[in-house]
Amino acid sequence: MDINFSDADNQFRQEVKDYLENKYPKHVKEKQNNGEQLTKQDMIDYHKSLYEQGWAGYNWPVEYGGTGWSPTQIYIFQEELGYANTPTILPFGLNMVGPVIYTFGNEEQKKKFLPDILEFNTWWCQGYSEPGSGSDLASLKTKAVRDGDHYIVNGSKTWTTLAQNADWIFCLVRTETTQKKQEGISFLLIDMKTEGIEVKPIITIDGDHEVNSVFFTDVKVPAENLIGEEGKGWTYAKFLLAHERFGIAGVPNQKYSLKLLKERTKDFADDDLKKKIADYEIELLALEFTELRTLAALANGGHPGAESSIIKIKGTELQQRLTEMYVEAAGQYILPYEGPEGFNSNNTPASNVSDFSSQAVSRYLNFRKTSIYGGSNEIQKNIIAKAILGV
Amino acid sequence: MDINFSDADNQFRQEVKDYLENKYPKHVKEKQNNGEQLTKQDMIDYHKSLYEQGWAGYNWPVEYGGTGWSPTQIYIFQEELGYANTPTILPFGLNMVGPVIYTFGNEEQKKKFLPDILEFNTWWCQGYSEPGSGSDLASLKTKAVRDGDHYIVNGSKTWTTLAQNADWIFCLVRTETTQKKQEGISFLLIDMKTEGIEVKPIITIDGDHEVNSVFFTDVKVPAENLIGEEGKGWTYAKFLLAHERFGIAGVPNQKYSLKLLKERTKDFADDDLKKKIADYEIELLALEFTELRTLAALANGGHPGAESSIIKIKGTELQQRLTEMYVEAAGQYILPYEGPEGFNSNNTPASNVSDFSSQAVSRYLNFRKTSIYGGSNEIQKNIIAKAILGV
Amino acid sequence: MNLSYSDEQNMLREQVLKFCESDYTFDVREKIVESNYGHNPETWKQFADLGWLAVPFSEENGGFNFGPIELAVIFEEFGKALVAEPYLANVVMSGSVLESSSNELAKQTISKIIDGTTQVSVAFSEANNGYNFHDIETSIEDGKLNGVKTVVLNASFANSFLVYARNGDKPVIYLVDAKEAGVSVNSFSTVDGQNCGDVTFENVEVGESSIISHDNDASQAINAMLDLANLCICAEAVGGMTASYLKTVQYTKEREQFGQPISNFQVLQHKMVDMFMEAEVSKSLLFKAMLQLDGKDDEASKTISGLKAQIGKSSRQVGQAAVQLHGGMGVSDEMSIGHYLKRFTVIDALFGNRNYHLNNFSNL
Amino acid sequence: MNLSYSDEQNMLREQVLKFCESDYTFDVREKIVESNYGHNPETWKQFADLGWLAVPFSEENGGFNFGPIELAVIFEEFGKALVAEPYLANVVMSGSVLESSSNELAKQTISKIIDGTTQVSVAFSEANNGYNFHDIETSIEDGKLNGVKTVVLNASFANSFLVYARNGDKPVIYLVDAKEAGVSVNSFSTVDGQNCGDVTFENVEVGESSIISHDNDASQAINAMLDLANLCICAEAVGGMTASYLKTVQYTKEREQFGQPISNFQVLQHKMVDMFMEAEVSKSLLFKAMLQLDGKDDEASKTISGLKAQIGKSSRQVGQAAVQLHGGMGVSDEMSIGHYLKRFTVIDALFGNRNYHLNNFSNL
Repeated sequence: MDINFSDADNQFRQEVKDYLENKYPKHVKEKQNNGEQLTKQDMIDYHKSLYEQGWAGYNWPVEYGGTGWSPTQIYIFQEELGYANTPTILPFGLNMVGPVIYTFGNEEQKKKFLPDILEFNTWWCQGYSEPGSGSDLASLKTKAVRDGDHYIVNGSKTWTTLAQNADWIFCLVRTETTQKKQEGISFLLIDMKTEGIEVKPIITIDGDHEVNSVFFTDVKVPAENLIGEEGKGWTYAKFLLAHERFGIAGVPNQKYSLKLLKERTKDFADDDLKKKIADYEIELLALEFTELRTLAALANGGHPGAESSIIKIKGTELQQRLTEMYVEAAGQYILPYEGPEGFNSNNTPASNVSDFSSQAVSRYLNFRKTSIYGGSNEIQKNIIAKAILGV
Repeated sequence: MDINFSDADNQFRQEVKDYLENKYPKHVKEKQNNGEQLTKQDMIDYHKSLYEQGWAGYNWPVEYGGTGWSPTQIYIFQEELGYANTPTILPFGLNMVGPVIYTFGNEEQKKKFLPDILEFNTWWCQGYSEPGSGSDLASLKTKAVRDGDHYIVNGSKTWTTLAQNADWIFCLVRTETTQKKQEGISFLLIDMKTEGIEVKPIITIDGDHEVNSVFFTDVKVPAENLIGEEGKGWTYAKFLLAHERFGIAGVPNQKYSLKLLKERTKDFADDDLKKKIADYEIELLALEFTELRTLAALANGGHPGAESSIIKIKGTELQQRLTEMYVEAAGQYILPYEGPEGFNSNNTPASNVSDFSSQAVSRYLNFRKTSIYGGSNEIQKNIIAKAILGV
Repeated sequence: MNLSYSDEQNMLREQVLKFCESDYTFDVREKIVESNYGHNPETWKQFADLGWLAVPFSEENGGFNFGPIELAVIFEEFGKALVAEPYLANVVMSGSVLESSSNELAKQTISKIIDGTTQVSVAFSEANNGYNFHDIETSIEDGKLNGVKTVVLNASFANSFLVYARNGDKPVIYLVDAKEAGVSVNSFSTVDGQNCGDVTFENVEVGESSIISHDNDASQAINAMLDLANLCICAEAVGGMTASYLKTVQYTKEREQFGQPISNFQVLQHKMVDMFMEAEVSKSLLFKAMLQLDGKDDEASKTISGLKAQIGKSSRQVGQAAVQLHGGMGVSDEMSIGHYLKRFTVIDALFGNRNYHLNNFSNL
Repeated sequence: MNLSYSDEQNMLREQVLKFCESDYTFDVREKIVESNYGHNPETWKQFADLGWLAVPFSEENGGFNFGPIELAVIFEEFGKALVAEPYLANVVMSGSVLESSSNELAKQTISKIIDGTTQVSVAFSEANNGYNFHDIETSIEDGKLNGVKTVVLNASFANSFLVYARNGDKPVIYLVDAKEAGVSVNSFSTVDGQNCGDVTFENVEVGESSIISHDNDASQAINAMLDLANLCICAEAVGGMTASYLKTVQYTKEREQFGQPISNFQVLQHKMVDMFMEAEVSKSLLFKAMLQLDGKDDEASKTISGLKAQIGKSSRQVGQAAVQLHGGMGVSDEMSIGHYLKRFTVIDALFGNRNYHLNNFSNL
């Protein structure tokens, strides 16, 4: 047992730093560091730069075009990216549908979808939640009826993140009405350009448009887009959820935000916020090592299971605490607010903390979602209670 | 609406102060102020001094020998006693069985028991909990079988506070096995000197002997000691529990302890504990006004119901927080510990905070019980959820 | 000691409640917020007609001579309905400063506030003083006022400003017309749908006649205004917390998951009990504070700091729990529930946040 | 980076676990605690025979040259079984100070600790220095030692003391025999069933030959001892938290109320999940701290402060919840569950409490 990095690890870290110095798109870097919102093209440019580096599949096996990195390498990669304040790598293709396809998909599907996911030629979104089924995901009602070599899909999905940008959506659909609601669910890939799909924005309390409702009316989906067996979708969904929860904590990004917060508050006269920050930082270190312990167990042949629920709960709680501390640091300067995109340059408040403050409250409000989505934290606790404590 | 005391109120306050100055037993006062444990006789002396003052029934109606005071007077009375660090008035007779007897008992019972309760000629204890029935009080199993003009009682009670001092115990007993467990429960008064009763001490984690197990083997109880109707005991029990919860917060005692803590910590360099104290004090003021609001509602003809659950929960949480702050203030000097009675004068630690520290940890451990007894705080929340929120 | 509302106070509450239910539904409110920074001239006219703009002013000044208790009653109901109108800025804050003055200009201004023909904001905060509102740089020299005031509430609609400034090292409050040469207003929507602004004074000519208050009276007026304003927004938060837990209870009874209303789940029940308790104990402390302020108790300021600190904690907990229990709907802009959380966040940030007032309470 | 225990470390854990399960049940433990301040000479002999008293010492000194990882393994198991033997005072604390010295007296003392024939306590704390352990008044003048040390762990059984003192303004550590003229020990049982004492030195004659460490080395030795001791008691707390949540889960499965095991109640389930999570994240931080200390990382001290602060919070929460979920049984002395809470409380109070280490972490 030791905590030291090998020479090879250190060399690898240098490679990541080189990428960040030379290949990470300059325009993305600039916007990120100014706290500006990125466009769709910015996100594509960033992901493609990772692909060109050969790192898009940083947590994929080599045989599907992944890096095959060790947990230590993944840790270093994520840490350096976090310190450099890069955008979050979009999970929908790389961490969600990708692993499902290479684990449960057939050869044609692997060939058809995986390369485009890695190269970021396709932007994916997730069709899980429905208006009537939030935490009780398995109660979903969107129907797919087999009709020759197609499925006809009717229903709606909600809270679909960035559906407005997406080329494809992976959906849980009901192909059969069964006694047990978890049966009769199938996992379907749907081209967003198909006729009958409508995307409507949902504005969140921070004023942002990130999530959407997606409506399906007689949408014709080729049967070849069914993943695995019909009626086994719940198995794949659970596999995916465990993977999704795993990356959700965003420790490296939190470290970066923490650094900014410390700089902002270092001259504050009152010790109270400093103590809160220390308390938060300690918990963040604990979370980081919880992730590392889980990664180590994975490398020894384990699978991300209920343990990832801890990371989801603690990770989102810490993210939310961080945003609260930002709001506290901003004080009354959270009031002037022109929306999540911030102020335009012709009209900024006199207070020199305005950008910080406006973004602080925007993130605070936006991050309330983190304890709700991906299976609410209450649901995660139910999972731990059942799977680990056996009660 | 106003917060001011009338001239009559102020005069009343002066009367209470006079009692505390002149009639409150000196030996009790001295021990209290030195943090020494009181003997049984000390407690009797104290209660009798209140009786002699005419104040034993401070919250009883005049017709049963009570004072008939207004909520404001009760508030002033309790406040002054708290500031003077008097012992807690034992609730078992005055706040528990007394109100049950004068509300549900017959004339003979009122005549037989009430005067001795007021005069503190009888020390009462409470026979509610059983080894198998804690939060689920109605599942109690202690049986009382009618045999002519007697009941024969068999079973056991537990967590019986100060049973070792008690002359009488009021018990919930099962007189019938019914479909609905709340039915078939009766409320019985039992003389502790009756043959077949055995009291065994339970030592708590602070090393103290305050609670007991009480065993009943063929205990013969005159049927005239049944309160109200056979099988209606649950109604009386609920009435009593609401009354019990009401006095449980101990705001005036907490104010006194707070004052001591502030004195102890006033030279502490670190602000952290001071902030914790401020936060606690604010909550205590809020609790005090919650009690006052409830008292005002009572005075307008209401009954202590689910609202008293708030006071129980918040009151015990605050008591526990207070003991935690004492422990924090004591630092490593909580270690030397000779038990709840403290150090004997020949053998005290060199640290000048030893008495404070030893009592701090003793109270911290002892007060863990407050969120458990009288219906655990989880049960209180169930009550509020059902009775007030209607879920 | 008497903890019951008077008949008059109960009637006032009924009146505000009825208005909010009939004329200020959430839909109406959203339109006002989206189109006009939270202010609707017609609504304001209704306020004037109902006499609400006269509430805290002395009879001598044409008011009803109501005190902190009546204001708390109004704000509690406003909090339930998320009322965004600039009542705090005009009637409470400017009102408090003007009422403390005996000069004629103050009296004239009050009468125009009462009839709804003018709006006035107190410009006291500055960019670099944190919550130390007496530490100001705006100053008068040779009859010219210079300085920048920040987070001036309702700056978009204010016809004039009560400007807290220094004359040498002595505090003074001027009434300055928004159209005066040298006054410029840069206003923003606020995160909770109202408006505030930076107000810059550049060589603005002010005379003796525009002095509302000076020396010790001026700083006392600011302190008294802060106490009253804090009390009012705390009452508003209490109303918002009450609405939040009631709406959440209602929602969980209707929302089904796993084949039953989610209100059946014990964890959610206990969370709602916590919300209820936080609302109740906050309300208790509000009672204490408003009664002390009403009775001019020496400890009133301390209690208000305690109340503000408590509200900062309780309302955050209640607001966050309400959003959480509403699930995705909780973060959706079209539901009212998330707007309570936003308002709670602003309330904590205004006039000293929880940490500031915890310190205050500890040191007073 | 490698986060797996070695085979040797796993074997050590197995050995300690097996001993605790067979020879150190809660009943046995309670007898030792009640009769002899937590120390049983026979148990101590077993420790010696098992080689545990040699664990952290260098091979040169007859030890196994094990580091923080192995000590953490031992203490985690000790924590589960509530082991009260003075292993911390003798092997870890005195061991750490003695091992840092190259002098002959230190080496001789180590060999007697290893074979179990002597017990040594570090006497460093004083009544008025809070947790500022370097702020000491005990001093040497003209070859005579004077001062009072407080909360000296295992003072009842210590045959000698490592006394942290000042020589002028220079720190020095002496080894002083408990029987030396002028040494008096006033010992007490501790709240968690062990013992500690005040040790008074009154004109105790000490020579150059009894110096274990001096100047910078002495203060460094105290710091290193505190880091290691804090790590060990944190590992102990992690073991105690693990035992607490496991026992609580077990108890709630067996305890029936309202016609079902109370483990069915969602609120209790979530509370147990919280306990589990606190134990797990604490364990994660323990990993980081022990690996950094093992690797002599510059940040090790900071991480240990972070760990101690985290443990102070987590173990209190876990200990209190365990008692609460056990109901009345939780506060009963005859059940083990309340004893974990007591030990957690002592662990937080030792060598700097949560607040102290939170400050430390913030400032390091």
